Amino acid sequence: MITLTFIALVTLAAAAVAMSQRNLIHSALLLVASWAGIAGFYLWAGAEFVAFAQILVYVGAVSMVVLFAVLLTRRSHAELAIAPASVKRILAAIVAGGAVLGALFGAVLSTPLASAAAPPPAISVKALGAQLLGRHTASVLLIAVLLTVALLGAVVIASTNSKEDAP
Amino acid sequence: MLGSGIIKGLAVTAKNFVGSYHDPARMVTEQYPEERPKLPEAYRNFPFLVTENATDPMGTLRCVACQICEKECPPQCIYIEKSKDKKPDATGKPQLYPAVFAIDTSVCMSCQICVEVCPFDAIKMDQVFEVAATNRFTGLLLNREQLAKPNSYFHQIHPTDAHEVDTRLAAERKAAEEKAKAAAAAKAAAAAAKPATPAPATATPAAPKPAAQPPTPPTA
Amino acid sequence: MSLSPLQLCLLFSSALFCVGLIGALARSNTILVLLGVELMLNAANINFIAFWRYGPAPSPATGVLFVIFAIAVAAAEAAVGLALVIAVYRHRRSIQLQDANSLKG
Amino acid sequence: MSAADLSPFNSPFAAGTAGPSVRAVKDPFHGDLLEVSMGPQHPSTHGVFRMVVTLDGEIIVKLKPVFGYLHRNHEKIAENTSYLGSMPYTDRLDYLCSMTTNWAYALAVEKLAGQAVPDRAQYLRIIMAELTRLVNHSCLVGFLFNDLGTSFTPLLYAFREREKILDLFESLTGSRMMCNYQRFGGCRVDPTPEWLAAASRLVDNFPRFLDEYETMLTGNEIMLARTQGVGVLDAAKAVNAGITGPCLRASGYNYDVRKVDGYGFYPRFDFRVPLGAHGDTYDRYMMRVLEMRESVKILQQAFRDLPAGPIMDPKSKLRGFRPKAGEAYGRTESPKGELGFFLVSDGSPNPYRYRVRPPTLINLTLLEDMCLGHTIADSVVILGSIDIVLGEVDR
Amino acid sequence: MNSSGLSLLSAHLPVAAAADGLLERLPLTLRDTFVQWFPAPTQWLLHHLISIVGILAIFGLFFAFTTVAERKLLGRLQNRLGPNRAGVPKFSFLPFHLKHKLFGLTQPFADAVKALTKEDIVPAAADKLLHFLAPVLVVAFSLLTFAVLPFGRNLIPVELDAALLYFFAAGSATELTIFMAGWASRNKYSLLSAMRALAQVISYELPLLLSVIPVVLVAGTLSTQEIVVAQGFWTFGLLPHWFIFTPWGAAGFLLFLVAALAESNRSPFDLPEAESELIAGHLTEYSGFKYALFFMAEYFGLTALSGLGVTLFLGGWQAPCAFLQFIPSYLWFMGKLVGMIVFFIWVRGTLLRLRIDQLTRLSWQFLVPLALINLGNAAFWALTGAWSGPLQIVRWAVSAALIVVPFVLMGRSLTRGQAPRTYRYAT
Repeated sequence: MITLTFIALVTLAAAAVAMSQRNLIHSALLLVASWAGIAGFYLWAGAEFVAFAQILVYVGAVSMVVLFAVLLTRRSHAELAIAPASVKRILAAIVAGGAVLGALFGAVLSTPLASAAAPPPAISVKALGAQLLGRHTASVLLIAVLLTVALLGAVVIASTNSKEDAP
Repeated sequence: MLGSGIIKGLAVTAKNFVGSYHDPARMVTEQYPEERPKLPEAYRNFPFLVTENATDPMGTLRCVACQICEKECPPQCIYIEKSKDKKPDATGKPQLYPAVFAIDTSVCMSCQICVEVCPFDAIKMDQVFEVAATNRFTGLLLNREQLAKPNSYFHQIHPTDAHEVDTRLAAERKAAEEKAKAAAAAKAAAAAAKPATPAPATATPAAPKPAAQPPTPPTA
Repeated sequence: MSLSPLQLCLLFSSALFCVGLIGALARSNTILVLLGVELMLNAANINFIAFWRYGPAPSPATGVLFVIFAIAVAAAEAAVGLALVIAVYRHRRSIQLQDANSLKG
Repeated sequence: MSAADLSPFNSPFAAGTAGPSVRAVKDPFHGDLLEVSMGPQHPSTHGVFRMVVTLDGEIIVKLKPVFGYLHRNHEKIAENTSYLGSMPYTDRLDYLCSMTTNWAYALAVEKLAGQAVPDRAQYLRIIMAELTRLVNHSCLVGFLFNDLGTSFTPLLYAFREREKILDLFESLTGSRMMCNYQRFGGCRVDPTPEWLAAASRLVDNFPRFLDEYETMLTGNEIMLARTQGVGVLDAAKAVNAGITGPCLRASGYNYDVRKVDGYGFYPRFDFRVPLGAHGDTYDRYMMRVLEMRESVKILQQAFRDLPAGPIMDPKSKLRGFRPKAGEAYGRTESPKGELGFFLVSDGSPNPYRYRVRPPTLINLTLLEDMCLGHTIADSVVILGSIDIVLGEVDR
Repeated sequence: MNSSGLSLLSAHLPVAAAADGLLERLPLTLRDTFVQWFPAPTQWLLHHLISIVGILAIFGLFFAFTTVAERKLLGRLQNRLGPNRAGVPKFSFLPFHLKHKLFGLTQPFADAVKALTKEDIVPAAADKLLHFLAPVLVVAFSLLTFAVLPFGRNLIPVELDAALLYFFAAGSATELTIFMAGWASRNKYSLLSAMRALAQVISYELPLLLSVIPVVLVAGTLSTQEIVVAQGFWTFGLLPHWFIFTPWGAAGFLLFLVAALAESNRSPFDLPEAESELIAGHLTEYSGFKYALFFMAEYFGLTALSGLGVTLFLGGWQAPCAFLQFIPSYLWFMGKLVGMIVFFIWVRGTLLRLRIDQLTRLSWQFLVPLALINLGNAAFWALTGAWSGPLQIVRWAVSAALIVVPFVLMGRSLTRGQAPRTYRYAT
């Protein structure tokens, strides 16, 4: 319980600071910390495989892509510190977010959610693999297609068209 | 096939790795402070002044302060002041000597031109290369006391060259003595026979030093 | 008031969701908006794991499998989203959301 | 002509850019260019040389060579020094090949003073010049691979062989690099038979080193990928810019002062001039390797035919050297290109005008043309393949 | 909560098999006797602390001597002597005379003292926090990977079900720190290096993973210890059944080597710190101990990847012949590890650096397709496990052809238009 609270607080703090940072690189790196915190949560919950997958995908890959995007879309160091959005917008966002937060907290706290205090469901990687390629083969194939399409799409979208781009 | 060039390269480095343990043609490193490099005779570093006598270095400098080296030195690192008096040189002729002779070795570029232009074989190239000093101005500015080194040292570092120089100087000295003797004899003869023809130039003049040629080719 | 671990997990996930939401709404930088959306997705994943861990599980692997698929989709989303950001930047020389206001290239 | 036409560079990077061209750094549309000042303190600029490189990603869109950091006023000093006094200064122009620089200067002065050079001295000069070519080219191929990113291995192999030649120079002239060997009308010292035997042995063994070196690197796939098609220089451009030496011959233009002028006794020797076809970095590298092999041939002939006799013109003198008024241009094929000395004499002990035509400075002028459209990593390699020595560029 | 949170750490404490020899069990026996002295509730913690201290001590020293070995080996490859001066200082008060130069083996300690006493310079414009965090994190992340390497039959710090996934997850973070270092330095060279590091890791994470998957496929597990156990057979007691001695394994090992070189930023893929182009890349603005930390992390990463290569393809701690099993398994592991490191040094002493576009092209156009083909090859191998007799020869031939033919064809297309040339001469 204490571990969970600690992980939750670190993750939330990292995410909140990341969202309020003016420096994009700092935001991205703090989000990496936050993702790592979520991985810590998975580890705490006993979902080893998911935790490592989370680190591998988010810390190893998504963060790289984000940083790449940040570096590719900046013009100078000065521009990394982006202009703050309008106060009105921020206030509106906070009101909306607060409302959602309140609703969710109310819902969670008012529902009697008795947790089954059983030990975490034991699931070996082998069993997971068997499930993935047994019951969920179709989903795996779909995900594979999705990833391939996403990869190709990303390449096509981001690649420069030299005719259009010519000054 | 892709990779064959890389494998060949790896083989060559492996060969060199093995060769470095047994092949002196591959492992050429000298462990400097312990193993002293064997300097070739021709090796030159900074100039020094030759003295005839080790016990009286300042009295027997070959240099006659003619200032040719000072004039010819490309970076102009030599500074000479002539003496007021004269001292007999090796051949016994009274000559000027350098009251001040200084070489700024921080400027000197070891080109050996001073040695080549010196008509008196008075300046030669040294082989001491460990000349670090803690003061860049005074530490590297050598005066005549520091520059003077005996002829025996010259023999030690450039034996062929020194031998040649000594032979030539001995010949000059002998010629000068003979000339003096002949002159004395002529004087005596002249005194004996008053109406006499002028003494013929019997003594051969000192062999002109081939200016463009260095004293000797050093042996490898 | 005593909270069960499951409730705590859910509170954590809803808080994270709201942080992501506020970020996505408040910031005008496209990359940050995308990152906010990523955070919201992650918050959802936390719920899956929380229910897998503490809920009555019909199959011991369901929650984990959900998260694995979600992570895969999120990775694809991030890649395409950031590619779009770069493409927009190429045209508009800006990554502010307000600047990308027309559908024409 | 854009660099894209020149290069068969098929990288996705190059394909992505809209054809390399010089762009302003503050271009409002292409605002995200990065200007990097490479040098004067940089491990790969071969001295105090500076390249102001403008990068689009890693692609060079603009390159400005900046030199002069090593300017020592050589020409003006020479005009205030006696003819002989400039000789040791010429050692320090191209400090890797003092023998050929000496020779070029001696050639100009001999032309000015109308001095003849004895046969033996002519042969010795050729021996020294070709040994210097071996020194310089082995140095170059070593440094080129360092620029290509090896961990010093080829460089140290090359230095190992170079050191053997420098030992020979030291035992003959007293100094490894600042030889100060040539004199007007001959050479300074006569090598002993032992020296000649040692040199001949070294030269006979040199092709073994070259073979090993080529086995190690010439077929290396990474080396081929890094150098072929990189930094292409076409012959017309090279001729127009006055490029000489191996850089020009790599572009396929047959111009070698040893053949064209036939100075010294070069016409008596049987050697060939290798010619490239593509003008890229690989060709420039191979020109050096092949020239080393030809140099070995020249040296073997020279050791075989070396005549006995004096090494100095007896009429020449060291002190009080005053050539009659006039002007002369002496040029040699230095390992880096055509090295010329132009002298004007007014009959005084100092030259009235003294001018050096440094090959590397002129070869450097086309650096930007060669580098445009390539990556920053290539610029270093292209610079390395031009073979510059800053002592000569900046004088 | 504690027990469940640490379950994955404490659940799989390796237990020494009784059949092992004394030497084999020695490290564990030592640890257990030491732990016995402490009260029972703290024992699990001590267990792990000892593992951690052991890894830090052994691989710290290993790193130190790898640096000096690298310099000496490179020296010999280059016909030099390498560092041979640093020795023991001569203390006059000692009754005996220590030999002065221990072949330069104390060089790393001299280097450490130098690094510690050097001034720590932080550029004025730098992002101070990230500039400081980068070297710290890079060492931390590179050390994490050691947790799942099976160093011996009973020596594995943490036995995880998804050990391989953990290894790559922990390893993938190091490039992030290189980016942090490069970006925080506010130096253009560092920034270029950071971009290169990102491009490199994005390109090479994939072939590295793909080259490992065939092993997982054939061994049927993600656990490193089980993969090693799967290789523990010998034909006639002489020929080990390591995965490298199968066609797909050999190909996978080669792919792994290339990708590992790229992942650990070693020559010929040392682009982020390309000395001749980017001064020192992301390290340009680092000095003193921070620089040493990067250096350390680079070698830790190299060692960990070598260890993984040994584990996956070279039989881990298994002896090469059955009768050599009396030698403790951890010595075999260390021996193979040293062999891998020496190979990496040899490669560094020979090869030159790729360009960034060639680097990515090599990965996407060559390594990734080959690794995919090799995955199919491994699948074929796994499916035909029952073949015997003459079919066994067919199996080998098909498997070899499956990988050699694409290698040759794709290699040819990769190097198209690039070949040594012949030249004409003018006389």
